[in-house]
Amino acid sequence: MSLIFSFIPYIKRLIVLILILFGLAVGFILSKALFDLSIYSNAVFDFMIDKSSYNVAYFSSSLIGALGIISFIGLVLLVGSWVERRMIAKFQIRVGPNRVGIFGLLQPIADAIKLMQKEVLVPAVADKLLFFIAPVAIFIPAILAWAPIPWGPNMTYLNINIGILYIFAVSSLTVPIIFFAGWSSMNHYALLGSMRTVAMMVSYEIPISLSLLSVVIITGTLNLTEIVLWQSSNSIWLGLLIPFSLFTFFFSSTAEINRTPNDIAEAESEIVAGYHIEYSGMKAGLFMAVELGNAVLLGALVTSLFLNGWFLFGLENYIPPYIIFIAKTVAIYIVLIWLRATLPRFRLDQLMNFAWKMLIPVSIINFFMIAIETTIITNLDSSKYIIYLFAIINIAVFVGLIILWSKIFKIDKFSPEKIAPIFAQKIGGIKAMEGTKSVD
Amino acid sequence: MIEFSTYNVIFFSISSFTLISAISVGLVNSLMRSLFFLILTFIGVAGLFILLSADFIAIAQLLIYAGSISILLLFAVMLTPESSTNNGNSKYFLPGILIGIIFTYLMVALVTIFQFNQLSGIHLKKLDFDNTIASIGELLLGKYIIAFELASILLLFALIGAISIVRSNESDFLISLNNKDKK
Amino acid sequence: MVLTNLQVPGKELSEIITEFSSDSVLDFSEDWVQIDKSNLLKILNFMHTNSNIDAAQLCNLTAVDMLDYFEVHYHLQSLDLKKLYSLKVIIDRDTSSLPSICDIYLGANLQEREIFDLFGITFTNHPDLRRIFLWEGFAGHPLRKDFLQMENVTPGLPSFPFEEEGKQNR
Amino acid sequence: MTVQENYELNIGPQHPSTHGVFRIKVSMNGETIEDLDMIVGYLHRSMEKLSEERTYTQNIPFTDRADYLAAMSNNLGYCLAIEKLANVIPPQRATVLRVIFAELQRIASHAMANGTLVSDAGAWQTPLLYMFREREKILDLFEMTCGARLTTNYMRIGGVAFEPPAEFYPLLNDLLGELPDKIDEYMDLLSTNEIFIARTKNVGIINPKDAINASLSGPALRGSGVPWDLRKADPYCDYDNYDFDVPLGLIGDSYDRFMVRMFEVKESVKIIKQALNNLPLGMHKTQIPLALRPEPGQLYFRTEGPRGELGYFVVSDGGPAPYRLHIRPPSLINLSLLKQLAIGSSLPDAIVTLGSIDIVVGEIDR
Repeated sequence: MSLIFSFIPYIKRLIVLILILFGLAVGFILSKALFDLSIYSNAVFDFMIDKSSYNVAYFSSSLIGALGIISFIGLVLLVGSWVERRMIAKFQIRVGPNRVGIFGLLQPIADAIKLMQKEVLVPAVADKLLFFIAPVAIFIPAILAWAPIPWGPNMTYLNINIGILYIFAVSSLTVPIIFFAGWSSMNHYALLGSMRTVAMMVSYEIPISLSLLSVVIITGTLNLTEIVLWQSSNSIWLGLLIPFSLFTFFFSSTAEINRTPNDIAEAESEIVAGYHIEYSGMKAGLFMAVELGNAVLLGALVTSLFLNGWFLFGLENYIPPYIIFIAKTVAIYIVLIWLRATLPRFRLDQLMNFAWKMLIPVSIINFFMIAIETTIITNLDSSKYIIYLFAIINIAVFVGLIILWSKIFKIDKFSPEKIAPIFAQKIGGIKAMEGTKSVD
Repeated sequence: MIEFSTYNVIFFSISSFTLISAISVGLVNSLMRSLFFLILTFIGVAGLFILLSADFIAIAQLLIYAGSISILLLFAVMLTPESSTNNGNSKYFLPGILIGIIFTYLMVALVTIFQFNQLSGIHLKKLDFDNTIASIGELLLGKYIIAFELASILLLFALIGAISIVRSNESDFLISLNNKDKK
Repeated sequence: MVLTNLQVPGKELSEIITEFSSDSVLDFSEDWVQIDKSNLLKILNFMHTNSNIDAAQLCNLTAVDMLDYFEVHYHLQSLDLKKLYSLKVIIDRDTSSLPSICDIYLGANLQEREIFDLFGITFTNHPDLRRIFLWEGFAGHPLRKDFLQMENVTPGLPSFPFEEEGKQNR
Repeated sequence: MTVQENYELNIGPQHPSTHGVFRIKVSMNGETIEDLDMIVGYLHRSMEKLSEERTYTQNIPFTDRADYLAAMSNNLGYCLAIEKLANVIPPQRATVLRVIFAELQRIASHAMANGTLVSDAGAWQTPLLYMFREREKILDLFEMTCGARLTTNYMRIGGVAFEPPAEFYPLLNDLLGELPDKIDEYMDLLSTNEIFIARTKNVGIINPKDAINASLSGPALRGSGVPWDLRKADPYCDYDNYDFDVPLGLIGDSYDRFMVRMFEVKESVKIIKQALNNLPLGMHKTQIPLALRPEPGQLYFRTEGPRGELGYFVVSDGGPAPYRLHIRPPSLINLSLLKQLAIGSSLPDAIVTLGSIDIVVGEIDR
């Protein structure tokens, strides 16, 4: 009898195991049927074009794709905050949300219901129109930017030739919206937060565009699908070929989407919440949701630009490619959570210095190197091994440039012995200090 | 008579959106709000470009005007004293109206003089650029290379000029500081 | 009668001070020295600068209401010599003003503000003499012994501080 | 013509980084602080006035509530002051127990201080919760001994209130065994973290002369490199019998104050180990008269609290209640230099400086 009771703590884990096995089995059965989701949209299109005009068919089939993407974003917003809170709880030696539903999975829904029930306070001096519009409008670029993401071989919703430019243009619309959110609150904290956001976003768009330029020049296209296909045809991940671009893009994007260590726009210990300090209830919830959605969007972008999209060493032939894509995206998201749980925050001037004095010049050098390499690659017939060589060269140059820059700006690593406290030999004031002082 | 097609519905909704926001730019009292409507106008214009199958220009419009120029204007407004107060009683009201009338006249004249049939979206679509951005790139770095290079040199000079203006002020400032220290 | 380890006996300290300024020590006991109010700044400056006394730090500054008069206690310490000096100044209840020692000891700033707030002793030449714990306009000074017997004053908050009449809703 | 206007920002009374109801009104030019005004008193309970109406023993709970993060140290300082005034000599066992609890409280308080400092620097609560892991164990020990975690009310005039239970000692030994490793873990996480160093190094530098002149004490003074610790300079509770070192900062910046606290925790562990080895048998409390009436007189008695010189100025008129009881609040007096430090620095730096000084609002306002 006691044997049975001793198993009780493990029942939860057993359930998880069973669920995972069950999911795998169902996934295996469904993977054939759900291998390529685009066929369903095409089927709708074929069905509708018989019944009605081209426009109606086009509209209804594209609606299905859009609904698919929006429902994925909705799922991300529901599960993402749970994942983040549970993960951070694990980092912080606590349990995390575990009361609502099994493993607290329903916690985001409970949060949303609580936020919706809360009274939405509007400051008396606020600019009511802009204050109302900002949290709604900030959702638009966050959702629009998902359109050209390539989920699988035929699963790009908006397969346009200017995919990167499109994402870049749409996401740049966030800046004025955040500014309006901060300005219309008529709160000094909010204004400070929005000014910080604008200053940082304006600065960090340059390294982002330089790093994306390296990607574009080496692949010769702005189309995200073709970038993914270029990586698989040359059998290298761009993240390995141009590591500095990956680093620049990732780091700068954390600044753009206000994630630690660059979350100075809403630094809770300094300016409390930054631009959305005056928002309450679901309006604040919308800002938080967009922040979370942007983090996952960053994961998707890094995946398709640098991590070879839906390809994973031939595994994409056996399991649905979009599953691989989502897995990679979630991996990047988890890296973001890891950073958030670990690192303190930079100061504004440190971040600005880093962008202008380190990232931009090094990105330009990196860009020129990649331009030279691209000309060599395009003029050679068998470019496969030369690309591997370039990957090694690029990594070496990446490390070398960082060392060079730290020498130029005299950033020497603080050695722990040099900054550890000393111990007093004698107790007293200034006179006793002279006895113990052994540094500088 | 305008035919009722999907294209026209979309065109008229986007253009009315653009027009309404453009008119609101002048009508609202708060400078910030007019800036907000200006951004909406930029976005509407980008939509019109998309209808003209000019996707690159549409994106450039979004990127440069809605994304960047608007930030520049935001800073300009932030540096303007009393930016949030009533701007309806501006002394530039009459000149503004006059200039507006002149521009309206010019626009109407342009529209009536030119034959826009060949330049509308459907006709452009028939030309069928398979890859706009590639064609634009080839044109810029082929046929119009001199214009492109001249533009880039102009921008470079503008950049250097801006930096040098700032630097010269700063050096004056530093010199005055040094003199102060010497005294 | 009660001396802590480091405390300099009052007699010794009074001799040192008398040597510097003959008529400023008014009284002394085993553990404190009462000095003249008018010579306070001079004596503290001397104690601060003199290397044999080396009163580098002001530990504690507080006041006591003795019903007829106020006592203000200065506890100075020397870190190098490991000594604690206890000085005392007696001031009138009515005029109740003292020169501020902020120029000599930076740390006196907040403590003098506290005494001003809770006892109503004004410190002349203090850079920023305002109430610190209680709001401007609080009636009376709570650490005075007669605080609760004040006329026309009921302890407690009549209304929220800074709240103006009829301006509750902006 | 350019018009330059500073704008005002109210940091607090409700702000994550003021560690309580404490308000700083800053006048800012962009991100730079041009002027600063501290506004305290939101938590003012006038303990000093209240204590004049209560007997000496009844005043002990007030001291818990002054510095609610270091209740044991406050109890100890008050009880020692009254014992000195009333000539009560506590038994030897009580003295050693007091040392153990005061040092445990110092560890808990420093853990809280450093954790919140790192939170102020922007780490999303992870270091804070790591620090809390050890603090929780210490508070459990407190709870086991005296039933309360924060407001312990453990020390008595003439000893301590309760004998620790039997299961206290093995748990304490476990804690002492693992604490140095845990501190090394924090050091790995933080003291060599580039971002943390960038945020705290050279921020809020207090030079030693200013520190002494502005009456700073505790880790804020030692962070500036001034070797001053009342446990060594003016030993109470037989601290001169224990072997421990006084860590000193190098240049007096926020990082030094952080590191001084870290190393002080290690020293406290050493002290507790020695105290446990020398814990004598006997009574934990002497009998004192119910209505303690010390002879008329006055006394300024200070101990080294976690935040600095915790002094009690007691005036007795021979009655059962103190005629005047003044608590010297190290938190308040350590703030003397905040204005000079903050003006000219940026807002994040000022926040880190404030965090490194480590204030407790309950003690500031009393």
